[in-house]
Amino acid sequence: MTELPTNKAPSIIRRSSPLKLIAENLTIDRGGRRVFQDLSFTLESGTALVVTGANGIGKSSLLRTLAGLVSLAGGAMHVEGGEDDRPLAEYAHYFGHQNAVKPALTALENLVFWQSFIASVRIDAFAGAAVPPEEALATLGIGHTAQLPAGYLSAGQTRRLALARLLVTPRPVWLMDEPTSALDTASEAQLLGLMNDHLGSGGMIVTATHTELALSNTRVLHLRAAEPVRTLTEELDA
Amino acid sequence: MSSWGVALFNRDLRLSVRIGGSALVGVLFFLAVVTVIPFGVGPDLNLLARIGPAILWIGALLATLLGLDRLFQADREDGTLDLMLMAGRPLELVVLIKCLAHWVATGLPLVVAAPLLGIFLNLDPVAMGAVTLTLLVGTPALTLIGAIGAALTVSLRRGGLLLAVLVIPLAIPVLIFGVSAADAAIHDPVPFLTPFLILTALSLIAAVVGPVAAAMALRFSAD
Amino acid sequence: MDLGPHAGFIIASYGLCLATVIGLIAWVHIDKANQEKALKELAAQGISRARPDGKDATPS
Amino acid sequence: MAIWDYANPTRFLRLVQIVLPWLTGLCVLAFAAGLYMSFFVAPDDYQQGDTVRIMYIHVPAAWLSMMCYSIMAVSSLGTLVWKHPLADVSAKCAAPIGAAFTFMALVTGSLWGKPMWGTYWVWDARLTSVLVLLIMYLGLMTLWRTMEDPIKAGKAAAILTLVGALNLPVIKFSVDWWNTLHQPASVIRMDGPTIHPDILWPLLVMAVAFTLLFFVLHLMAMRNEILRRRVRAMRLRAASAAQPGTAAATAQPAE
Repeated sequence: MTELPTNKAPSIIRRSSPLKLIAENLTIDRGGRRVFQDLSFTLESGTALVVTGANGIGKSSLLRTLAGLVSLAGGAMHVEGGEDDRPLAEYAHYFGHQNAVKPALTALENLVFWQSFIASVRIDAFAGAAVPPEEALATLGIGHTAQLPAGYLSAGQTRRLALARLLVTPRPVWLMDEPTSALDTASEAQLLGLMNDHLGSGGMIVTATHTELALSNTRVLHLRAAEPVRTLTEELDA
Repeated sequence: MSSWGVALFNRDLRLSVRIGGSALVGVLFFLAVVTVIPFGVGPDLNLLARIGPAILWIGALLATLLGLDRLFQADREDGTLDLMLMAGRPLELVVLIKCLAHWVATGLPLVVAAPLLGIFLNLDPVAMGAVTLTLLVGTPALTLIGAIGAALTVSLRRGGLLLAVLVIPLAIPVLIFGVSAADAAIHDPVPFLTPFLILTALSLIAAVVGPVAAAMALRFSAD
Repeated sequence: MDLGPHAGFIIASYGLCLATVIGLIAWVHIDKANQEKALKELAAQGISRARPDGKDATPS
Repeated sequence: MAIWDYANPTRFLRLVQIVLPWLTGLCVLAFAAGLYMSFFVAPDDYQQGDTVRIMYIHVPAAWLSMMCYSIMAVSSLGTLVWKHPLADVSAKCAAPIGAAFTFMALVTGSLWGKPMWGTYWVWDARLTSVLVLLIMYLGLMTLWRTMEDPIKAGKAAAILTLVGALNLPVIKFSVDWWNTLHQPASVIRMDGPTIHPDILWPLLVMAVAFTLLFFVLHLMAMRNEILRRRVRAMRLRAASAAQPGTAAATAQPAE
């Protein structure tokens, strides 16, 4: 008679369902103006959602809403398959137009701070792991700048430093607003590689972009002005 | 406090020390205010000794207000505040730690400078000690109350002056008990301990109300 | 009627209060006229007040 | 609940339309009666002579300066906790009116004090608290004016109003304490049950008149504010309509 694998029993019970980002009937108003209303989508683990549409249509607002920075006028959003009472914002990294890099601190100090400050998400369904700060800088090709005050970095280097933040703390959802801005072609390819890795480890990406991104598994969300109220009009698989 | 709190505290302290030496500017401003007063009221040493604690307190209040407008604004301008809001840390504690770091960088130097400036104002050693002690207990309250104003005006391009207008009425009780306690130590109409304990209580209340209100204001400002 | 030796103070008090109240009333009326004028101009430009979805546009 | 029925601005405006004429009429009547009583019915004070007549506007103004702040504090709770859509309109409109009444209380207090105490101003606990109150009203009004977006401004002002409401008793207490420390009570106090009915009745009628005046002005100011927001919303819509969705490169700043 063999021993029962008692120590494994809990892990069987704990096996969680795959991650899923669910947004239902999102409606937001900014400055007394309705930006969009009743926008719904679901995003499965390992998928990227590319948000397209004209300038000023509300792409940035959508990302900021998902990041919990804009209050909802209606609707709800949550992550399924994680801890229950955790808001979406705490599952997510927000990579926006601003880099949140302090010029007076060295590149490494910037990164180390974010690593310890941002709470990481450890759930079974997401395999992303924390990359040590030095390694993250090296991966992005700015390892040599680690001890330099970030104020000496070029725009592209600063952007990459900001990107390194997403690697040092594992979080399953990446919200990326124009991620390729200020990056040259080589860095853009590297960024795509990182994004694909993230998808590969079970993460999700919501990105607003003008350029075509060669991501492995994408869906497109096209925001279009429906006169005069702007709403989501179509949702396509790419 | 866990490691993230320490990391935040260290970062904020490092930033204030490295950027323009804000501690130094605050102390210089304090010195300037204290130097100007005798020109206004005349060089009568007895009068100066009598109003000395009040001058030091008002100087400290103004110097504190001066540095407060950047408390959250710098973080908002470069997007740091957005990330702090979604970091999964209690925002009230984040505000409290930022205030603490700000106080260590700008308030504590004022407290240290106070005895030296007391010499200019003809304060005797007891008075000097009393003023320094009340400043040590009272200036954190100024920073914490000021944090509310800083959070409310965080989105305004030139919020510094408005911040002062909003915060000064709230800071009146701290000023009253700070100066009263210092006065009580010099010529005692009342025992020193009564106003001093009330001052301590005000600081503790500010440590609760300030971060709660400021955190609420910061959440709204992200919108 | 005779207001005694301090008539000046009494009249000044009532006068200042009256002036303040008149000021408030004037403010309210001028403000109203301004807003209504702006509304009229906007309506003349053909901008409707209600939203197509029937919801009211004012404070949300 | 009744308050929620009037969450809709249009319905609220209709209510104002109906209530306002009646309220205005009552207010005028109350003022006529109050002023008549305070000048022709109320007797001179044996000590203060005719200057006691200043009391009939001073005390109601002081009472309203407090009531107005209380209304703002409740409205602020309405903004932050119950999220009532008209709460911040109410708070915003109460501020200038409250400031005006506070100003009246201060001015009449000074003018009353000069013949009575021989000085326009004493650093008495009450006067000082009212002065601080005035500064707070003005600060709040500035905050509202400086912020572009009325909804954001409303939330910020609501927080400040509530902190101020917590702070006012502390200020009163500390100024009281400070006052007894610096100058032992020498000020004539006109309070408590010693007030004679001949004085009390005109005072009460005037208080009612002032309160009615406040509500009339408040409702009118709220109506204006609703119209102002309507204008703002329409202008925003006008701007976005003039800009076809595809061509614009500006519309939404990424803040």
